[in-house]
This record gives sequence, structure tokens and C-alpha cells, in this order.
Amino acid sequence: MHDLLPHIPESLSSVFGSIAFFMPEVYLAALFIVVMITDLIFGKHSLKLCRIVACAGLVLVMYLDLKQFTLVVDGGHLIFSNMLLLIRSGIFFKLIIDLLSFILLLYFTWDNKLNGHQKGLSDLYSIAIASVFGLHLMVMAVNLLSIYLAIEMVSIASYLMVAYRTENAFSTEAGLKYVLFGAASSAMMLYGISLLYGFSGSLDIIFHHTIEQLSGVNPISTSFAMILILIGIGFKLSFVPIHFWVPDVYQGASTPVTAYLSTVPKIAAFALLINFLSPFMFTGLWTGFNMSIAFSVIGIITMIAGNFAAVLQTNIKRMLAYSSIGHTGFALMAVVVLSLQSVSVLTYYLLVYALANIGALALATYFANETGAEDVEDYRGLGLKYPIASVCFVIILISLTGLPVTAGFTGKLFVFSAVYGVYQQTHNIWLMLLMVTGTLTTVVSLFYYIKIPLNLFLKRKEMAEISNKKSVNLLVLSIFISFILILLGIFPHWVLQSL
Amino acid sequence: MEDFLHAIQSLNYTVAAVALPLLAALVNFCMPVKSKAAGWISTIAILLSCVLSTRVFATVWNNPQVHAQRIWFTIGQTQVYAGILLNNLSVLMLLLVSVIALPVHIYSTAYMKHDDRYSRYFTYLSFFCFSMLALVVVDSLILFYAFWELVGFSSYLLIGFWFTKDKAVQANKKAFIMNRVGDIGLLSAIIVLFAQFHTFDVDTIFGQNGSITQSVIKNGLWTGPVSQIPALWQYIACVGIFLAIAAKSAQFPLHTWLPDAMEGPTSVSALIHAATMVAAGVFLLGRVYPMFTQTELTILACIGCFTAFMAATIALTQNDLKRILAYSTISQLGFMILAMGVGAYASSLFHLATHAFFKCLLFLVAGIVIHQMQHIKDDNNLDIDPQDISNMGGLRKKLPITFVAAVIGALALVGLPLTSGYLSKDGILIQAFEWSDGHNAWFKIIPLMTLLTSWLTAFYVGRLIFKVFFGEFRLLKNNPDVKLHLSDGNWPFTLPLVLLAICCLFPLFSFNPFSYEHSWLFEGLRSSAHSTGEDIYHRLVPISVNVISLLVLFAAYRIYVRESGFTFSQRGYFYRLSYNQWYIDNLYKRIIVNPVLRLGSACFWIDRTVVDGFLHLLARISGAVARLAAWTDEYIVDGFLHLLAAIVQSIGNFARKFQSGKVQYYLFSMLVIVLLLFILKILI
Amino acid sequence: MNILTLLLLVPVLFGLIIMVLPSSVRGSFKYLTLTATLIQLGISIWMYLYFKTGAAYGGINHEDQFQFVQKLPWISLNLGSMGKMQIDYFVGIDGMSISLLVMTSLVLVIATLSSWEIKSNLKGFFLLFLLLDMAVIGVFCALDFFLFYLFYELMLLPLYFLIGMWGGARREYAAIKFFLYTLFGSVFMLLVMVGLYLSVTDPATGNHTFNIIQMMNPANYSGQSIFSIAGHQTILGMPARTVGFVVLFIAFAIKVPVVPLHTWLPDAHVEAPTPVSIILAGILLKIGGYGIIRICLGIFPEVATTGAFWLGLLGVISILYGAFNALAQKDLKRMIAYSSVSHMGFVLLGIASQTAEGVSGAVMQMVSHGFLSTMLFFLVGVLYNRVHDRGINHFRGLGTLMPQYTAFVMIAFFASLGLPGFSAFVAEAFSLTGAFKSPSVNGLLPYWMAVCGSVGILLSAAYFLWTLQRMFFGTESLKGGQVWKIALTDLNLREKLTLAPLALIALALGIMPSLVFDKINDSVLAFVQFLQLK
Amino acid sequence: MITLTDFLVVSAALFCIGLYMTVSKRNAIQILIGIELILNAAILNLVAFGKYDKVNNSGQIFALFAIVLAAATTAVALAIILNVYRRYKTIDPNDINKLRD
Amino acid sequence: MTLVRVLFYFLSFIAIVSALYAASSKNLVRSIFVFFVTLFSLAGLYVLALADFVAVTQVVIYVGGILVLILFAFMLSGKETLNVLQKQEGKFFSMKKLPAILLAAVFFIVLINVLFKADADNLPWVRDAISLKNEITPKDIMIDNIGVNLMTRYLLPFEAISILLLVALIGAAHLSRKEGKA
Repeated sequence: MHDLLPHIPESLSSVFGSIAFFMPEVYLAALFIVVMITDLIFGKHSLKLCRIVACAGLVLVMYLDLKQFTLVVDGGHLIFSNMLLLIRSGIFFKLIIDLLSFILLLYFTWDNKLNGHQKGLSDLYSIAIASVFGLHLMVMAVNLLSIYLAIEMVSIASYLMVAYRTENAFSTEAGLKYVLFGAASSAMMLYGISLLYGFSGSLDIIFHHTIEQLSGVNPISTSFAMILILIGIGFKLSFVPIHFWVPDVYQGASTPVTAYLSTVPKIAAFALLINFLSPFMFTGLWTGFNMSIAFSVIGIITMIAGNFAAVLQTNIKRMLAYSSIGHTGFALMAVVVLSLQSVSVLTYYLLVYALANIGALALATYFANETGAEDVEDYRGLGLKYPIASVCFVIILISLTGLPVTAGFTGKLFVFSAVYGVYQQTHNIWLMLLMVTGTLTTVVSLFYYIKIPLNLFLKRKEMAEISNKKSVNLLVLSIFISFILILLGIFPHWVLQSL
Repeated sequence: MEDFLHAIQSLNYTVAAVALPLLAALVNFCMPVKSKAAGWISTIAILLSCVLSTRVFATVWNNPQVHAQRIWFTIGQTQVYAGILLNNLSVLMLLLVSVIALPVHIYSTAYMKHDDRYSRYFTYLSFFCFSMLALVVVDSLILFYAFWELVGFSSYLLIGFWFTKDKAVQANKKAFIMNRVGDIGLLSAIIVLFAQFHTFDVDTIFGQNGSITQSVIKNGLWTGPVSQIPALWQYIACVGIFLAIAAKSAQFPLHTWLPDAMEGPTSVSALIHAATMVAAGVFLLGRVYPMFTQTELTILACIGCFTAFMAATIALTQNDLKRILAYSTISQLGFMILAMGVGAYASSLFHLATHAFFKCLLFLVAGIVIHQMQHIKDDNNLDIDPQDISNMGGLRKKLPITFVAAVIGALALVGLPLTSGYLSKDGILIQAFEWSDGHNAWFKIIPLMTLLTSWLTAFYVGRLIFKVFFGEFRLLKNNPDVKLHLSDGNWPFTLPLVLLAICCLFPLFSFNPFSYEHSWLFEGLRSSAHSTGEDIYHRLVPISVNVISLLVLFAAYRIYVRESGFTFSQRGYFYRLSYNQWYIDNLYKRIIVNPVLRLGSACFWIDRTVVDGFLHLLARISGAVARLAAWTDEYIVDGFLHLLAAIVQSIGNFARKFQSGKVQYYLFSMLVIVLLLFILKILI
Repeated sequence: MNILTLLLLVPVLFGLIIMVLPSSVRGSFKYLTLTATLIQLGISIWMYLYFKTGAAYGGINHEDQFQFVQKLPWISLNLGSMGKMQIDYFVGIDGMSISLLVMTSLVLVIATLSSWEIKSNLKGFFLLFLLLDMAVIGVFCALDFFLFYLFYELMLLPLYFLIGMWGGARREYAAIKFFLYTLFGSVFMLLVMVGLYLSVTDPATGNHTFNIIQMMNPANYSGQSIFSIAGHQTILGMPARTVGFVVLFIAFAIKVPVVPLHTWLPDAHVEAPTPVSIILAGILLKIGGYGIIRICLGIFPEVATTGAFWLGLLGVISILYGAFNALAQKDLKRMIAYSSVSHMGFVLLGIASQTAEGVSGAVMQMVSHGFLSTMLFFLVGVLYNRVHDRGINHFRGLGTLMPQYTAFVMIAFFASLGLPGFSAFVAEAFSLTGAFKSPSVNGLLPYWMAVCGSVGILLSAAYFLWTLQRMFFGTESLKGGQVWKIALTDLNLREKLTLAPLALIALALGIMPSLVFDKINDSVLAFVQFLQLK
Repeated sequence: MITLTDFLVVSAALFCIGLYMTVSKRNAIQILIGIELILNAAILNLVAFGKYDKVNNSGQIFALFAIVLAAATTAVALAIILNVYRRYKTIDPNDINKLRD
Repeated sequence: MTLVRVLFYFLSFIAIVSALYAASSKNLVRSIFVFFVTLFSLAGLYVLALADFVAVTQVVIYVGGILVLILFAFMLSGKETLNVLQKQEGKFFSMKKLPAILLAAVFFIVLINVLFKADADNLPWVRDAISLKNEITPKDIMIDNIGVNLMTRYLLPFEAISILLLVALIGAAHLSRKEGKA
């Protein structure tokens, strides 16, 4: 007590000082409250209002994110007594996250199934906003406590979103699996954290002396703790072997939620992973297992497992789920060769992937709305009925596969060059294996991506009846996305330059 | 200066002479298929080129060769030229081809009159003339090869002219592919030569002290002025060229296409498969003569000799009029090759010229006969083969002009005095003997066999003539109610015969009907080294040949005329002589005819089963290989792909095995994997 | 406005026009496309006429010797540790490209004409067609590897749909097979491309560059970079440059196609609609050959030299294997497809010989095969449109039924079996000559390869003539009986107008090979010299 | 005096028991209990280590947060489980496998 | 063998045994009630670790909150749930469970191994803490310390978790409320 008293003032001032660097999150919190209250006040009819408020708020938040760039010109800032770290790349991650969530918030109501939910969607909006808040924390967290907190926050929000459509058995089942799996893995993570804390005596992993402390401990013990923590992070990233939940959950959740799950938390998780790993990878003091090799192995296995398993899927969402696993594996490449440059490449890749994935799922929704198509077979011959949507679909899938002239290709290209750059110095065989696997799985991925155009255009089928309700917004969205993808395919530097 | 102008002029004439038929061909191609004008266009064209080539011949013959070329295209550093090379050899051929072609054209106008693809026929014919004429004058091996194949191509077209006849189609395919074998040989030879001498120019390679003469084969290397390659390739080049010759001029073993080629119109056979194209091989041999070494020449001689003998024996037993002639052509070509082999360069070409005339004549005769038979067949629709000589007989009264022409041609073919054939053939025989003196005794076989062959020739020619023109019309005998009105046909039929018949007599070639060495043609072509030796053979050979030939002819007469002739001879006379007759005939039969015939049929059998059989075997083998390849493609190469797909699927299935849908199972497997990884890490 | 860029933009422009036009005027699409291709033809012919020749325009590894060059900075990124990335929009042509370019644009016209047969969903068809058009032209013009790769990959998708949507019965299988095959090749090409770009620095700017011509210069490779010649790096134990070469070669060999990477070709051809098979055979295969010359040999000359024997071997195998397969086919189109395999074998053989004759022969063969295969496939298409059947044994005596058609078929067949006077003859003759010359000149290939190659010529005669005999000669008898007999009308004017130019060109090239040789000669010499210098 | 190791061993035991429950129990709620056990094991660690971290007291505070979070998670999980029960009339996770390959 | 030690062993013994029982029992209700015991004993252990405040929170939130929640949970879900849940098959040791048991066992071995390798009691920082008197002694009261820390150092998590709880609240409410009415 007494030894703390003198410190109170300056620690308080530091706290207040930190708030300046924390504006977006503050506004997010406020936004959350506002949305929640509008929901409470206007009850059932609040949906439109919540939507408007939430989206508008997100725009504001993005603006604030942009403003933060001015704060980090002189390097990063540790705020809230080392809880969070605000750096340039982090701001980018936040921006991307906000942008995507903005799109997703718009997208929620366009899905007929989700929209048909009796209890209304307004709660979903408040949950989503809260999760965005959590994501922001995730991006910035550098303290074991904040990390754990952020992850839990996002997880809980996600559980709720997945299980949101209570009247739908699939959604509920997905929710159950998700929550059980998630709770278990986060519990493991907590155990790992406790061990790590125990071994290092501090929660601030970002600090040099923390790692020093660890280096004093038997590597086996520290690596065990590390592995347990990685389980927790991996659960958000969904790399092998913590990916089992993904297909079921993605399939079960309503499509916009799937779009959400498969993109934003993943991006944040990557940011978190980078923040978490960099002290271990850069200060040469980490005595545990070799991170880069470990992640190479994980990456290779993940790519293979994801892409190869996707080949045999028939349900669109399930297929995309597997493919997203594959993409995680691919993105892990950039983590293996962690460096400032690779971070920006990774950011680009994730952005592109996320856009494409959202587009794909949006189109899945579109076709589901129009014709109730869920499986690939249901798409037979739709291509000529819905030419625009189908063309967009093709473009988006091409981008996911990573063929020119789409952003997906440039993303792959840059990741490869990042890895190559390191390979030239180190001649680390794992990197070569990573790249080879990456290319191989690209071919494999075509196997299943091509199924969709195949059914859309190549298969013939006399048309079934067509629902008259046209989801134009989705069409616009997908057109927009595919346009962006092509644009980035031709002029990647427009984005990548700034990253 | 004078010469230079002449040269220019003759060059222009040559070009014109070559181009005219092509022009005709093009014009005809654009004509409606039935138009009768086509015939005249081609005929006039060939007439003109005939005149022109005569002029050229006149200016160039026995004068220094004219050679002009301009650059065709450049490839790498090598510049490929296209040009014209006029020397005795080429102008002779030029003249020969055009002169032979003219009557054939005239003849064709009548012969093909009723065909409903009349203008096509003349298109092809003119095209052939073009390529043949070009072939003989070009100076670059590439061009030579080009026209070499074009000649084959046009013959392909003409053989298969009646392409609805399956046999015709089979025949022309066979012809083309067999020729292709030769072409490949030629091509590889040309490539070898190019690789060795870095040029395609005939003159620089084979001309006076050309590269060939400067290059030597020493210790396994063929060293030329510019580069050297393993000597093996010199042999391969020669083999290639030999293949080409064998294919074009139907030498053993690539000769079997020629008899089949008789499916084409007879006029075509006359021009292409008797006179000109088949001679191209010999011409080629003449062009590249310097590159053959002694041993290679000897081999050539043997092959030529064998071919000649074999073909002659086969001709003995044939009943198809045109086939007989075809085989005789083969055997005559054999003579020429043999001549080349034994170094009788001049005689060979001499024989080429003479043979062209009389064989063409004979074919035209055959054409008329067949034409008439065809008429009979059509008029009182019989089921007979119009070409089968066993149906004919006694036509000499009905077709007098034809008969005379035929006899002249036949005599020339047999090589009796006063005919051109006598000059050339005896030349060959004599020189063959002279040559064999230079070698050990075994080589005597060659001239002797040649001698024998020429007697056989006499026999089958006799058989042909007697069966067709003497005796009585067997067809009439078998079915008496046929009404026949036979005639030589109008002038387009007869005129060519007359022309050619005249050309078959000695004056055209030499004023001394008994000495080939005095014929201008021989003198123009023989190498300066050649000595006009007055040795025993100059007496012996002609006598032996002619005397025995006459005997043989007589024998043939006895057999084929008198045997069937007793019906119209008086009884008494018949009884008196019957005994001897029987005796003589039997004698002939037992001693000459039967063995000969047996031999003939044996050879024919070999020809059909062994040689052709071998070819068919090849075809079958390649077919089998093809099927094998297809199978490989379908099952092995593609199978590999499917295997890959299967692997992908199985990996995918493995990954999916975990997706049992049971969350605890997920957790369990997750933990197990993590644990295993960790333990692994500890152990490593 | 650079003329090459113009050439590239024309299809895009017309594509846009077609895109905005309503489907009600779908009748006009084919004419629009035809106009586009005709304009392109005009442009390329103009370029051909104004294409300067002479040692100063050899091209290959001299950037200043290329013509109609346009070079715009496109992507330039600072990749931190890996220096700056420099990607240019860099187009230009030398002798290797020009002839192929002209050939391409003509073939495209023909393909358009032949796409009159397309009835369904015209808008999509012609859009894809024009996209493909742009891509193939681009491949021949691009001098920046990135750009090249872009166009190269851009071809896949339109083709996939063109085959898959307008194709025959097993079109899906064929389309996917084609797509996966070629993609398999190209993704690995991507890896090598990245490696190259990281190894090569532009001496002028010091940036990493994708410039192909820079890649040809060993001096531009930084010391310890993966593909540096001096470095002798290894990838997974194998010498890096060899690996790079092999990977690139496989990528292009699939396109060529070289046995045993060829099985996509017959399926694709058989299933594809006529215009597409025309483009496939006429242009796509050439892209393979072109790539091997420009990229594989250009960037890895020394590996190419050491591996020349294997290239030659593959070439010979392709020649013979393809020919034998053709001999065994029962489907006319399949037979022709396999014949393409055989003919493209000559290209590989010629290239492998690394002699002036061989390379010129190879290029000539590409051009000539471009025209001839176009003609062949068009002819097949004619027959197929009449009766929707291609079985060789289902027809007999077509000669009487369709004389003009038969005439053209004979021209095409004899031209492609190497009858002198037609382009194929010169091409094959010189590929073989080169192959035969190489032992004495640079000792890369053994003699026997040339001989085996010439056997291929013989076989080609065999299968073409056999087909001719079976289908066109003899007394007519058709599987379809009377119905077919009515359906099998002779060529109409459009078809004649399409075929005649092809036949004439094949003839012209045969009689005046200089049309091609004059243009390519300098480049070929420069190329051969470059290969000798390494 | 109680050593750290003693605490750690106990927590390890609890951890493993929790693990066992999570993977073996045929009942969602019991699985939840298992998870809680694991959490408690972790908390025990934190607390035990926190003993030596007097100034910033991270261990104990983390423990507090952990408990609260556990509560939240459990609440959500239970809500979901209830829903599952409504749909499937069972809460045995193994019987709830409509979503699978 | 001080009293503390005895107490520790006693509590930990209870904790583990009860946990085992909870794990083994086929009856849900029983296992829940046994879990009470575990939690209580754990709270005791916390006290022994000188974290009295945590112990209190444990009792309040866990025992008072979570477990009651759980109980309510299936009470709410109606009588029939009980019947369903009563008849859980299987003894503690059944073939079905073998893999799980093995897994747990192996984990335990590994963990013990890890812990002993780590040799927790003389970790450098622990030794420093002892030397620097940065070790909580039974004498000093941590409550206010905790309070200050929560308000300064750990302010952010403290605030953030409030949002988290709100979300959980909203979500749980949304999920468990009946369809139709808002």
C-alpha cells in the first residue's frame, strides 16, 4: 500500500495520457452503448436505426483510426501501463478491420435467412460492435492479460453471433461446438499464460527482461507454456491442429456471420500473433523451440489439410471454410519470415483474402436468396441466368486461387517474394518447402474453386422457378469487391505502397 | 559475248518451257471440270515448251554448261540459291520429257474424252510436266528434292485419278508412301551433303572438280573442303540416294508400287510410269554420279541386274497387258541402273532415252487395245477384264496401224538391229562384259544374267505381241455373239503412235545402225576417259543377243500362235506335221517354256508374298506400334494423372476423417496432436 | 500511341463495346469481332512491312535492338530489405516475335470467321474471345516477365470457358484437364519468376527488375542470389539454375505440348468448338515454343546447352510418339491433334540443335503449323457442322460428294505432310538440317536424332494419306446414310474465303520462305551467337 | 512452508482431470465443468505465483479477471446449451453431429 | 510439518478427490454438487497462497454465481432434462473412456515433468522477489493494493471487461429468450 501510494498520481496521469492514443476504442465503446440503448428503447423496430447508428459510428471510428497515424510518426507507443502497443501496422490492421466490419454490418440484413430471424437483428449489431472493440484490443495487446482479455472478448461475441439464429438447429449446433471448443482452448491458453507468468514473473512479454527471465528457465517448460498459449491464438487463426471446429461452425453459422468469422478475427489474430511472437523471435533470448521451423511445419500442414480436404466438399460454405484454413497456412509463410516488410505484405494479403472471401460468401448468400442454392450442384446452369453475379463470382474465386490479374495473385506474389528474399540469405530448406507447398496447393485449390464456375456455366439444367425478390445490394457489393480485386491486381502498389 | 547471249536466251527459253505447263495447269484448274478446252490448252502449252526446249537443246548441247542462279532465301549465314543448270544431261532430259509428253497429250485428248473430270486430268498432267521439266533443270538440291516430290505427288494424283476405284486409291497411296521412303532417303542424303559441304548447289558439289571430288574418305572420316564428318555418313548418304532411286525407278525392293500404279489411265502410265518419271531415278543417279565409290557402284550394278532379271521373269507369266509392260519397264530400268553401276554412264542415259520412246509407244498401243476391248465390253456388256490378253488375239487385221507400231516398239524393246533399242541395249551389255573383265570371275555372272534377261525379254515381248495380235480373237471364240467394230481410232490416237514409232528407229540416234558408240547421244554424254575399245564383245554380244532372241521369238511364235493355230490350217498338212510339231512344241515346252514359266511364277510369287508381304508386315508393325502408343497415352500417361487425382483425394479424405462432427473428438485429436508434437520436440 | 499498345487495346475496346451493347443486337457481335481482328491484322501487317532488319535489329538480349518498344514504369515498390521492386509495362518485338505476331493476328481472323458456327450465348463467347485475343497478342509482345506472366495466365480462363461452355460432350473434363495442366506448369513458373526477379538487378537503377532482357545478362545477377551463375546455389540439393530451367521448361512444354505432357491436347481439341481449337492449335502451342526460345533458353542458356540432348530427345519422342498416335486414331480431330504433337516436336528438335538452321526451322515450323493446323481444324469443323460426326470410319468417298472440300483437305493434308512448295516442308527440312548439323557445329545432338525425325515425316505421310483414302476416296458410303448425304453440302463462300488465304499463305511461305526468314534471320543469328557466348 | 511446486502439482492434477472431463463426458454441462476445472487450475497457478509479485500483484488480479471471464463464458455457454436442448432434446455433444463431412 | 502444510495437503487432497469424483460420476447433479466442494477447497488453497481476496471472489462468483447458474440452467430446461441426464451410461473406467484417460495421464506426466524441470521454487525472479522483499507475507493486507492496481495499472482491462460482461448479458438474454416477443 504505502509503497504504492507515491506512484498513484503519475500512474493516473499516464492513464489519462494514454486515452489520447485510445480514441477509436473509446468511441467504439460509446458506440456500443449507444447501439445497445437504441435497441432497448426502440425494441423490435430498432433494426434500421441500429444499423444506421452502427455503420455511421464505424465510419467515425475509421476516421479516428486515420487520425492516429499522426501519433505514431515517432514510432510506437505503449499505453495503459504497457497493456497495449500502438504502432503503424497496428493502425492499418484496425483500419482494415473497421472497413471490413463496416461492409459486414451492411451485409447482415441482406441475408434472407438471417433477416428472417424472429428476435430481430438489433442485438447482433451491438454484439458486433463489441467484438470490433475486442478486435481493436487484440490488434494492440502486448500484455498477457490484455491478450487473454481481448481474445475472450472476441470469442464470446463470436459464440453469440454463431448461435444467434436460435430457431435454426444448424446455427445452434455450430454455436455449441464453437463455444465448447473455444472455451476449452482458451482455458488451455490461460493455463499456459499462468505458467509463462510463473516462469517470467511478469505479464509484459514485450519487455526484454521478461524474455531474459524465461531464458533462465528450462526450455522444455517454457515451450510447453508457449504451446498452450499458441493453442489459444491458433483457435482464432484456425491453423492445424486447432482447425477442426472451422468447417462445422462456418457451415452452421448464417452466411454473413461466416463471412465475419472467416475474415476479421483472423486478421486481428494475425496482428496479435505478430505482436506476441516478435519479442520471442527478435530478441535472440528465446531458448524454447525454433519458432520459424515450428510455424513452417504448421503452415505446410495447414495448407495441405485445408486445400486437400476442400477438394471433396459440396457445400459452398464448408468448402470456403476449408479454403480459409488453407489461406491461413499460406499467410503463416509471412509470419515465418517475420519482418517489417513481411508484415506489410501479410497485411496486404489478408486484406485481399478477406475482401475476396466476403465477396464469395456474399454471392453465396445472393444465390441462396435467389434460388436457395446451398450446394455446388444447386448452382448448375445459374451462370446464364445471373450473368453479372456469376462473373463476379468467377473473378472473386480467381482472386482466391491467386491467378492474374487479380489482387489474389499479387498478394501471393508478394508473399512469395518476401519468403524468397529471406531464403536467399538463409537458404533455409523449410522456406523452400513452404513455397513449393504453397504453389502445389494453389493448383489443388483450383480443383475445388473451379467447381463453382463449372456448375455455373458449364453444366446445363432447365431452370427451376425463380424467387422474384432480387437482392440488388449484394450484387452491388460483389461487383464493387470484384472491381477492387481487379484494380489491386493491376495496381497493387496503390495499397501496398502505404502499408 | 556470243555465248553469253546464247546462255541468257536459252535460260529464258528454259524458264518459259518449264513455266508453260504450270500456266496451263493453273488455267485448267480454274476451268469447269468437263470443259474440253482444257485438253488443247495443255497440249499447246506442251507443244510450245517442246519447241523451246528443242531450241535450248540445240544451243546448249555439246557446249559449255549454262548455270545461272539467284538467291532464294538466307538462313543463318547460309544463303540458299535457286537456279538453273543446263548441261548435256539436263537439256537431253528436257528435250526428252517434252517430246514424249507431246504425243501423250494429243493421245490423251482422245483417250480421256468421255471422262467427266476431263479438265482435272489435264491439270494434273500439265502439273506433272511442269514438275518433271523443272526437276531436270534445277541446280539446287533443295529444289531438286522439291520437284522430286512434286513429281511423285502428281503421279499420286494421276494414279488415283479414278479415285472411286478402291484399287486405284490403294495403289496411289502405296505409290506415294513408297516414294516417300525414297524421299526421306534423298532428304537425309541432302542434309548430310549440306552438313558436309554447307551448300545445296549441285554444281559446286558434283560439278567439275566440285567439293565431292576434293573430299576423301580416310581413316573413318569423310573429309571435305569445309568440314569433316564420320565416313559412315557418306555411306548413309549413298544409301539414302539409292533408296530414292529405288523408289522412283522401281528398283528392288521398292518396285512393287509400279505394277499397281497401272490402275491409272493408260496414257498416264505411258508418260509417267514408262517414259519420264521412273527415269528420274536414273537421272538423279546421273546427277550425283561422282559421289559413288567403286564398291557402291558395284552394289548398284548387282541390284540393277537382279531387278532386271526378276522383273523380266515375272513379266513372262502375266496376263494383264499393262502389268506385263510395267514389269518390262522395271526390268529395263534395271538395265539402266546396272549400266550406271558398271560405269556405262552414257549408255545408261542413252538407253533411258530410247526406252522412253519405245516403252511409251508400247503403252499407247496397249491403251488403244484396251480402249477397244473396253468398247466391246461396254457395247455387249460382258464381264471381262479388258486388259486381259488371254481374251485378245488376231487384232493385227483389225488394228493395222496399232499393230505395226506395236511390232516396231516390241523389236526395239527386244533390241533387234535397226531399232534404237539395239543401240542402247547392246551398248550396255558390251560394257557390262568389259567391266566384268576388270573384276574377278564371279562378276561374270552379272553380264551373263543380263544377257539371259534380254532373251527373256524377247520371250515375253513375243508372247505379248503374238497373243494380242496373232491367232484368232479368243473372245469371239468364247462367246461368238459379240458384235465388234474395232478401229485404230481417229488421228489423235494414231498420230502419236506414228510419231513415236519413227522415234524408235535408229536414224534418230545414230546413222550407223550397228554401233552405239557412234550415236551422237552417246558421244555427247560419255566421259572423255571412255575408250572406244574394239574388243571381242563388240562382235560377240550383239550376235549372241540377236540370234538367240530371234530363236526365242520363234519359240514364242510356235507356242502362242501355232498351238492355237491348227484350227485354221488344212487337215492334211496338219497331220503330216503334227508329229514334229508336237515334238518341237514339247521340246520347247519342256526345255524352255516350262522352266521359264515356272521361274516366272515363282518370282511373281516371291514378289507378291515376300517383298510386298514384307512391306505389309512393316505396315502392320507400325499399326501395332501406333495402337500401342495410343494405349500408352490412354492408360499410362493419363493413368498417371488419374493417380495424382486419386492421391489428392486420399489426402483430402484423411484430413476429413477428423471431421466426425463430434466436438469432443475434435478436442481430443487436437490435444493428441499437440501432445505428440511436444513430445516429438522433446525427443528431438 | 505505341502501335503494340494499340494492337493490345483494340480487342479490349471492342470487348467493351460488345459488353455494353444489348443482347438484342447479338447478330452484330461477330462482325464487331471480325472488325477488331481485321484491324489487328492490318496493324500487324503494317508492322511487318515496317519491321527493320539488319544486324542492328537482332534483338534477343539487346534492349535497344527491339522495335516498336514502349516502356512505361508500372509498379515500383519499396520492399524494404529486398530493395525496390520494379515492374514496367514493357512491350517490344524482335524477329522472333514479328512473324508469330502476324501469324497470330491472321489466325485470329480465321478463328472469328469460323465462329459463325457459334449459336448460343454470343455475347459471352465473343467477350471471352476478345479477352483471349488480347492475352495471346500480349504474350508475344511482353518483354517484362511480370507482364508476360500476366498475359500468359490470362489466357487460361477464357480458354477454360470457351472450351467448357461451347464445347462437345465431355467438355467439362477437357476444360478442367486443360486448365489444371497448364496451371500446374505456370504456378511453378511463378516461383522461378520471383526468384529471378530477386536475383536480377537493373544496372541502371539498381532495383530488382522483371525485365526479361536484363535477366539474360549474367552480369545483372547479384553475387549470392539464388539464380546467379557465379553463385552455384542449390535448391533442395539440385543446382538452382537447372531447377529454374526445368521448371520453366515444363511450364512451356505443357503448352507446346511435349510428350508426355501432352494428353490435355487431344481432349481439349476434340471437345473444343472449331474456333477454339483453331486458336489452341494455331497460337497456344506456339506460345509454348516462343516461351522456350525467349525465356528458357534466353535466361538459362548454359543449362539449355548442357541439357540440349534431353530437349532434342523429347523433341524426337514427340515427333514419333505423336505420329504413331495419330496413326491409331479413329476420330479425325483427334488424329489432327496428335499430328500437331508430332509437328511441334520438330520445333523442339530445331531449338535444341541451337544452330541457325535449326532455330529458323523451328520458328518457320511454328508459323507454318500455325496456318496449317488452323486450316485443318477449320476443315474438320466444316465437316462436323454438317453432320456432327468426326469418325474417320463413318465417312467414305467424300471426294465425289464434296469435291471442293476434298480439294482443300488434300491441300491441307499434303501441305502438312511436308510436300515441297508448302511451308511445312521448308520448316521441317531445316529443323532436321539444324539437328543434323549440330553435332559437327556445336556437338549438342547426336546424328541419329535427325534421322529419327525424318522418319516422323514418313509417318505423317502415312497417317494423312490413310485418312485421305479412308474418308475421301473410294465409293461413297456414309454412316448417316441418305440424311448425311443431303447434309453434306460442299463448301460455301465464307468457308472458301476462309480457307483460300490460308492455302495461299502456306503456298507462299513454301515458295518464298524468305518472307519469314528475312525477318527472323538477324534475331536467329543473334540468338545462336548469344547461346554460344552464354 | 508450502513450496510453489506443491501448488503447481495440485493444479496440474486438476488440469488433467478437467482435460479428462472435457474429452470424455457425454454431457455438455459436465464438459463445461471440466473446462472450469482447467480454469481453476490456471487460477491456482496464477495465485501461487502471484505470491511473489507484491508490487504490481499481477497474479492475483489476473486471477480475478479470469474468474469473471469464466463466469461470462459459462453464462453464454449455458445459454447456448439450453438452445441446443430445445432443438435436439439432448445435450450429448456426440449426438449433435448434423454438421460433418 | 506445520499446520499450514497439513491444511494444504488436506485441502488439496479434498480438491483432487472431489474433482475426480465429479469427473467420474454418471449423475450430473451429483457431480455438480461435488464440484462445489472442489471449488471451496480451491478457495481454501487460494487463502493458503495468501490471496484471500481471490478466494472470496472465487466463492462469491463461482459458487454463488456459476454453479447456481448451472443448476438453474437445467432446472429451467425442465424436468425431462433431469431424467435424460440421470441415465448417463458407463462406469468410471470403461473401454470408451480409455483414450481420454490415457490422454489425461500422459498430459499429467508431461506436466509434472515440465514443472519439475522448471524447478519453480528457485526461478531467478522468485529468488529476486524474496531477496527484494517483494513477496507477500501473511502479515500485509493486499486488498487496497489490489484496489489501487485495478484503478491504475489495470484500469483498461477493468473497463474492458465491463463491456464484455454487457455483451455476454445481451447475448445470453437474446439466446435464451423465447422466439417472437422482443
